[in-house]
Amino acid sequence: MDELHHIVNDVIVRFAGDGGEGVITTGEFFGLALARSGLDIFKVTSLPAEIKGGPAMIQVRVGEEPPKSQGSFLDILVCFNNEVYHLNKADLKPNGVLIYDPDCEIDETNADATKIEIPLTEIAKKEAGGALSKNMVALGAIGGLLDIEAELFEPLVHARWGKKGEKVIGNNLAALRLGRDFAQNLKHLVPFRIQRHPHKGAQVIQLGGNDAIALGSIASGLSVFAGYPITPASTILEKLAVMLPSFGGKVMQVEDEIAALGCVLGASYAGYKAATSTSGPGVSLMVEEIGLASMAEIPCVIFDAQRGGPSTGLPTKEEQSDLNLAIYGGHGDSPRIVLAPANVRDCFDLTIEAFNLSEMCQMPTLFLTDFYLAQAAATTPEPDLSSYEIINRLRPTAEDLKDYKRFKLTESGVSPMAKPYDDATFYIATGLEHNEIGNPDISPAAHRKMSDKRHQKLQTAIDYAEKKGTFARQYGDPEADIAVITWGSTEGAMQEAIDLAARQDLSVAQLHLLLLNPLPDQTIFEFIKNRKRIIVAELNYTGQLAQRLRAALNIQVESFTKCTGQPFTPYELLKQIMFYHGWDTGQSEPVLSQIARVQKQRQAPVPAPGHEGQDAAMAGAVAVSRI
Amino acid sequence: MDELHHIVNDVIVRFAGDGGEGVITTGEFFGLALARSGLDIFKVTSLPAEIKGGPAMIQVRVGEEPPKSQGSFLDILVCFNNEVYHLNKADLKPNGVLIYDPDCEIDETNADATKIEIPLTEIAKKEAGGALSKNMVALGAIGGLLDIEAELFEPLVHARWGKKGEKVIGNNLAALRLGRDFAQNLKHLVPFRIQRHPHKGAQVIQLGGNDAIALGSIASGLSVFAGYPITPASTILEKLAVMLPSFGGKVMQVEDEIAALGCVLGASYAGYKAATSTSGPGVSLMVEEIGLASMAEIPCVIFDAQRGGPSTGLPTKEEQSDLNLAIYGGHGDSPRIVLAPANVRDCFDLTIEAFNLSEMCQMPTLFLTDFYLAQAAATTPEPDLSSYEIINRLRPTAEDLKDYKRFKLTESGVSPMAKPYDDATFYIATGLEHNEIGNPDISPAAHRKMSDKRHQKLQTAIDYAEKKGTFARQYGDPEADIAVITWGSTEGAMQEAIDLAARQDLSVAQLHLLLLNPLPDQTIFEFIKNRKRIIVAELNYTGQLAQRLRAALNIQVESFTKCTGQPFTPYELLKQIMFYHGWDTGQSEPVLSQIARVQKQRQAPVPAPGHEGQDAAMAGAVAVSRI
Amino acid sequence: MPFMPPKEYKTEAKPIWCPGCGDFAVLAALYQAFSALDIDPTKTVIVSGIGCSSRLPVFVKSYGFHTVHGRTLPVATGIKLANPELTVLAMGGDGDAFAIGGGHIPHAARRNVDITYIVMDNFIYGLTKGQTSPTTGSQEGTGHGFKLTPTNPHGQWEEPLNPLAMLLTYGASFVARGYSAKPKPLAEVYQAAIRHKGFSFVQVLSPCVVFNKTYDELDAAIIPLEGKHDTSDFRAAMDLAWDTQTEHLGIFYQKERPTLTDRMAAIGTKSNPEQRAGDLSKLIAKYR
Amino acid sequence: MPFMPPKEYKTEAKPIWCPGCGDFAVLAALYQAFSALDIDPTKTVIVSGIGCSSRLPVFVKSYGFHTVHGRTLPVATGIKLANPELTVLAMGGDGDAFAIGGGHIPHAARRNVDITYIVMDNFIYGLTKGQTSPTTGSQEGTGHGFKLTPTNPHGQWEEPLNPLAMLLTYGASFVARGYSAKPKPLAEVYQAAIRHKGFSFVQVLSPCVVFNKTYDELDAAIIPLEGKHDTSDFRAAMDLAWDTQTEHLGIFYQKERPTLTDRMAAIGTKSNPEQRAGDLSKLIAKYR
Ligand SMILES: Cc1ncc(C[n+]2csc(CCOP(=O)(O)OP(=O)(O)O)c2C)c(N)n1
Ligand SMILES: Cc1ncc(C[n+]2csc(CCOP(=O)(O)OP(=O)(O)O)c2C)c(N)n1
Ligand code: SF4
Ligand code: SF4
Ligand SMILES: [Mg+2]
Ligand SMILES: [Mg+2]
Repeated sequence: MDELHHIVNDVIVRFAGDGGEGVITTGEFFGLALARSGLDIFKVTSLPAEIKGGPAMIQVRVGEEPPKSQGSFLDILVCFNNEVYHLNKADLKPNGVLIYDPDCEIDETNADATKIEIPLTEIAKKEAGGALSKNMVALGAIGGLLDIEAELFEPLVHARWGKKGEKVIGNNLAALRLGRDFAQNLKHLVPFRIQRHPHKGAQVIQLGGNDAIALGSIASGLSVFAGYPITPASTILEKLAVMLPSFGGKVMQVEDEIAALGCVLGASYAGYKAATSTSGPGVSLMVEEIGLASMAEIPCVIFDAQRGGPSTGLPTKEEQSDLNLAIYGGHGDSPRIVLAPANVRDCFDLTIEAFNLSEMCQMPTLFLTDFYLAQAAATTPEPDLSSYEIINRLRPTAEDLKDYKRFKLTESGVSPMAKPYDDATFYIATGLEHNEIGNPDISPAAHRKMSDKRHQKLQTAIDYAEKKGTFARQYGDPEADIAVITWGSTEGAMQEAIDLAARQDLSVAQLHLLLLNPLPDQTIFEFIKNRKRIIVAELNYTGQLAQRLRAALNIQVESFTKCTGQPFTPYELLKQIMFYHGWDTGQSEPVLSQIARVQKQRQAPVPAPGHEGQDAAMAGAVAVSRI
Repeated sequence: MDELHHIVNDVIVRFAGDGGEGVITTGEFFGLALARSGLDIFKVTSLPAEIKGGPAMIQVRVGEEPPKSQGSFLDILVCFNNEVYHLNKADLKPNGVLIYDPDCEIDETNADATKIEIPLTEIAKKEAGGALSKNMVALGAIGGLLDIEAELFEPLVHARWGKKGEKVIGNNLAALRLGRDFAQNLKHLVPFRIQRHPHKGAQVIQLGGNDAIALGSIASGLSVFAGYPITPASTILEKLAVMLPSFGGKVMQVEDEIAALGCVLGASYAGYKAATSTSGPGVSLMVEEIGLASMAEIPCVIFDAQRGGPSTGLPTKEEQSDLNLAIYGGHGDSPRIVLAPANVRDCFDLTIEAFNLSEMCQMPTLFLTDFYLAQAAATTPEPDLSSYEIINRLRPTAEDLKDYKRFKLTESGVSPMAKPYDDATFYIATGLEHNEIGNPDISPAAHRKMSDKRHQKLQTAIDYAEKKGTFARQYGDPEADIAVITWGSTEGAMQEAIDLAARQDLSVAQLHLLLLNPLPDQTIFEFIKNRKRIIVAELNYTGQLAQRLRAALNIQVESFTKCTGQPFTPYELLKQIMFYHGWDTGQSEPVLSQIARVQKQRQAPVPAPGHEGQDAAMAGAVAVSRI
Repeated sequence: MPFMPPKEYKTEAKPIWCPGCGDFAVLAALYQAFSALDIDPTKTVIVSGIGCSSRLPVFVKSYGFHTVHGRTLPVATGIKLANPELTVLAMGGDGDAFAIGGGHIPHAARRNVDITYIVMDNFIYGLTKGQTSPTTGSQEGTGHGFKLTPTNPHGQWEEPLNPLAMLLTYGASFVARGYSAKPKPLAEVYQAAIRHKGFSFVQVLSPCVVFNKTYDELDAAIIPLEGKHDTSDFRAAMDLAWDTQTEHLGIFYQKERPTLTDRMAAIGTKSNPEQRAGDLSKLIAKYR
Repeated sequence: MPFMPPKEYKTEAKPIWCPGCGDFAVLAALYQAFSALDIDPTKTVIVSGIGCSSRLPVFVKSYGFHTVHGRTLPVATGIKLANPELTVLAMGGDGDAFAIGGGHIPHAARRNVDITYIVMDNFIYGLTKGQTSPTTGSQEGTGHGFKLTPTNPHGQWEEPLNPLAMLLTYGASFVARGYSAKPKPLAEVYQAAIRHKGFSFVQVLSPCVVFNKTYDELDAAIIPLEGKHDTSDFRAAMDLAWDTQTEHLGIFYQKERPTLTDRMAAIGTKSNPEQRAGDLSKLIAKYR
């Protein structure tokens, strides 16, 4: 490694090109190579509107510690063509490194950047079998520029194109080499190298959020999965369709989301763990059956990969705006569990808890992942499967079966659930109010007692969560006057913002909630004690978690939201923290809609292009419309 | 009129019998006769589970002033058979009047009551053409006992059975007369007579809640109504099916609730006022399309006749538990208007406002009526149709059409909506995020600006409501330390409770909200200023309005709920008021579910049979299951 | 379980149906069929939607799931998918089936999921008090029991659907019709339907005596198929279904083809052998 | 509006479809038909659901409503109900129509609501990237473009539906098929469909070149009906629909019968004459 360069530990690289140019593969290989060499990576991608072609990008953040988010600005931007250059140029740090095909007309946005021109297309066409190899030329070049061993990339080519024959492999290997060769003479221009070190102790894997959910479901003992395709949830269904059958499970694409949850409820009634995946529009359609599950006390897990709403909304954009629907979606009072993962690892671990809580409380569980997590991938230690507790529903004992009461009133609210075929009894499950046997009973006493029973199970869930201690996480300065509460994939960006703020001696405490209904109230009351300001930061318009905290806990909190289809960047959260500490950060006046005003809600301004405007530019790059 | 008797001004009479015994007709005629004689009445009915037979009851409250609710205990109970006697006996005042067929085995529950035995069946069978006339014998008898003129009843017989021929009329008239004759000798036993006075100035009509909604819709200019049957909403659809065609409107029963709202959105897109009616399960199914209406800015009115939930729940029981669904039902942030009538008159007046707000704000409006209102009927002054303001949606001007932008950004958030065929332009409505033209646009700026636009319209609604001043009503002592907030059909019972409390010098202020989303925040802030306690009383388990007030306004309020499928009685609300004033009313410990505990919520105990237990007994009488 | 005579399948719950309702006979015939087939209540599930007819599972000794309006088939499919050993029946009314639930039928049929779907067709909505159903007769005389209903007080504007023709078109592998007034053949049709491997559909004409009394009309229209018809002849079955003047009773069509269970079982062999062991650790290791 | 040549019906919005997608031809043929019929964009509404195909209204000068997945027909019905003067088209993909939207089709057809429903059938879910649709071919060889999809990676277990047989069974009064590779006859079928008074259904074979490229297969299977077939013969139309080896192109069936609009108009005369005046005060006075 070249001793003349800074060694850095946190690098953000974005590859931008057309869908047809194979740019995603470049980024995937780049990430995979560095991950296998022992670094942690965090990867986000953005696909175009068009099925073929159209601007796409992949961004890889690399570090010795697992990156907490996608970051704010780019250290390196690699542009395959002029169109994507203009869509992405504003996101590069002023003194960042810009690598580009001569097609790009570089302008003064990047006046202070290190500019490295590499004839990607020309090299590919002339010497590597055609333009298709352009992406490997770029990969070779960046490898050369950063002194990353060629041996890390070559096996990836063999693995990917092994079945396509010698010629394809040859072309791609040639492209890799030629890119590298070309870059050799320019590598002195790049002022840093990535910190590298031998492999960590634990075996590391690289997972996408939806992979993690699929694997976590299998680990939980999932038996039946029924679903209907929808962006960004489809790959959960698709991965399980490939994998689950070999574990004895069944996966079926059905005619719509109503049928999907119907199948799931049937399978669960039959005594088998069952789940479905969808996005907001699908959850909206499932609302009646969620109420049935709540009333008839049938466990089930619904994975909701949230996207921008309302309605068809922004199918390929980030938003955390299905919380209201998850908690309140249903006529009548129909209790359910709501969980939200913050990162790819949670997508595995918390999926197991989703099944646990659902089985334990015999209640529907909604699992709110989101577009960001669905398309992100990250390194994480290989899970030790023996370390997970797997909870199964309560079944009747021989004693219970003597005078079996499916809906027996108990202290925890949970009663034994018989399994058809295996348990030699029978009972009726119904969406009507019922007595302990299960027969319809709409008397005042029955309704009151059964309502109590159903809601009592929420306390059972809280007890479990508080005991386990893994359903809320704290960060930052525990003594800080200013406290923020987050949920979902916002956690990491906020943690980074807190770290950045700490460097300026601005202290903030963070409480991150993974269990959103019922709320772990003791933890929250403990956390908010003696704070001067409590702010809930989230990605939706009306401040849904802020509202929920007020509603359920009768407490007062402030709301800070962003609703542009983009995730928070650490940088904009830092600005907000500075603002709370009394700094003038030039924040534009928040738009005051009625609800916003009443809530004293603060909204992140629409980002303007420029160096603070990563979002605007990403938006360009990711103006896609898969729905 | 007999001078030996007290003249009373507020009498509650219940007729209990089997569905097949025509008991409902007895009550209807009784109410109608007194209404036509110039009194105000309030009527509730309860039908049996079985289509034929099974215990039914009708309760008529009569007074010089419009009764505010069904009341707490009965002054007179008329029992047609032994089964219904036992179901209803506990609701009679200790010193009330019990009128019964000899079939009834009267027990000591009614030891202190005035007991009047009348051989209803025998008279009918022997002298009035058969048992079918029993109900008219009862009517004649009560007329005789209370000195109500026979001439008030006879026209009703002619009107009802006029087409059935002489014989039927003859039998029924005979039954009326025979009942009256039999009662003549016993009338001294009834210690009171009903205050009677000449007809009031304004013409009075007697309306059911669902009639009023149907008529209000016609008054609003409804053009297309599509629905799917469901208790207790079906009669809205059915009444409109009869009436609307003659006003040039179209009514269609469609294949399900999703199709119903789909049709409504289509009709409204086409430029015509459109609405649907359903109950909780139907609203649950409509959630996705409600989001579409919110996103594509399409006016529509959804009447939700709430019933006990969750799921199929308690189809023939009272509950106010669809508020969460109405406000929050939908993925993403999808603003909508939510209104709730308190009484039959509101069902007319507020229906007009439902259309007004929906058209004005180009937004879906949910109108939360309930089982209680759906089956209740009451007298009300005939509405002066010319006094209502009817608002139609904003249409593009010739100027607008030159460069037509369907979703033009404006200060109020409202933009002109073109009408196909009539407006010589075209545009696309879509559930995708869009630009001002309507074309799909999922850029950050578009999403932010359009979200602002959609939410800004809520402020427009608030401005209208605050200006009009009819969307919230106050009652009781404006200076009271203790304040209650109510919604829906709970208003009247609370007003009565406040009047009762005032007699004991216990003062309470009441704010009743008709507009539940957006909240008329200034009115609420003004009302809660300087109170010691603010309690939200409502008929659901989790305190949905209490939660909403906290959530949206960042204020702290207490919650008092009842969730037994029964309405509040003035008496139990009085007890609660006494409790708030520090009296020990022997309230049983409220059950503390997690949510209840965290909310410091107080629940009305399950009523026990006995004189405080009107509900338990009514429950018996009304254990029905139409779904 | 020891052999149970028909009446032992009765539960304590008393049917809420009106005296004379066709559904009583539908239920009695089911007890008969269950007894004849020696159905084990602990290994059987009856799924229903919402309606007078959908109350049926409450009155039968067996596992039961009284779901929500129109979702009978998805739930029944999920049960069979989870445990193919279970005997699964789905039951409901004409509204539950062909109005709100109509979107699920084609898919249950083409999947050939091995359940028995019994639709109690009374050409009306009973439970909600007499509104129009998708099989209510039309003014033009198609279907049964034309009447002005509370939701069509001035006239009907829809042609009734033809359930049997629909089910045949969707690919149902067993299609039959019964009549509540003929309980013996009805019980026999049930037996054949439950025995059939694959999706079996039985339309039972089961009059609502309160809102659409069609006994006379039906009595005049029925003709039992008995032996006269080749149940493997799809085209002939279609012709019988389109003979809307006559209500043919019996099995219209029956054909064995792979069921959903069969096909799902078959794919086990197609999955990646190294995954077949079901070793999750190995699968996870692929993500290294 | 003055006469508009086909290309004037084009909007500025550029189709997001992949090069070669069948939907381009479907769109072009629609421009042709609109022009030929002198369609007035200000008096026409195109309703669609969600899918690649459902983006179509964005590209046509006319009123348009891009609704949610599967709700095309209810919305289109509502529009026609509200204003029978409007020309109403409904369009969508095979998933939008026969999966999530399948429950609405029987009712639109039996109601004979006067709209034109065009389903762009590519035997796959395009927009969500290649999952199985209700018309995806089966292993056994029924239907077109059998393939292992992302959601059926090990095998298909459902027989594809037969859209034309279904629509005929439901009582659609106009049933036809077109093919995107034959744009001229397609435009003619459109014209006939739009002109038809009543519910007209057109299945357009419109291949997805990315996820289910079926051009070759279809080219080999098509036979135009041209003149050889009596479109008033229901049974013959059924037989053609059941000939699953061949993709007959053209009008299968056409029959005039009262439309929803006709029947609704007729009841005006049946309502109570004293109400007919539409005098609300009089109506309210009845509640005295
Ligand atoms: C989502 C929903 N919509 C409507 C209803 C009201 N509802 C209950 S049963 C029923 C129809 C009953 O007709 P059918 O299925 O033919 O059964 P029947 O009573 O005639 O046996 C309706 C509309 C409901 N329970 N849920
Ligand atoms: C309620 C709902 N479920 C799922 C989706 C996702 N989705 C969008 S289009 C589509 C299917 C597209 O297939 P098709 O209708 O055949 O149209 P094509 O793209 O093939 O033209 C699906 C499942 C959605 N938008 N809404
Ligand atoms: S209403 Fe009709 S279908 Fe329902 S129980 Fe009575 S007779 Fe049977
Ligand atoms: S994915 Fe298929 S259906 Fe969609 S635009 Fe591309 S070719 Fe057409
Ligand atoms: Mg029926
Ligand atoms: Mg398709």
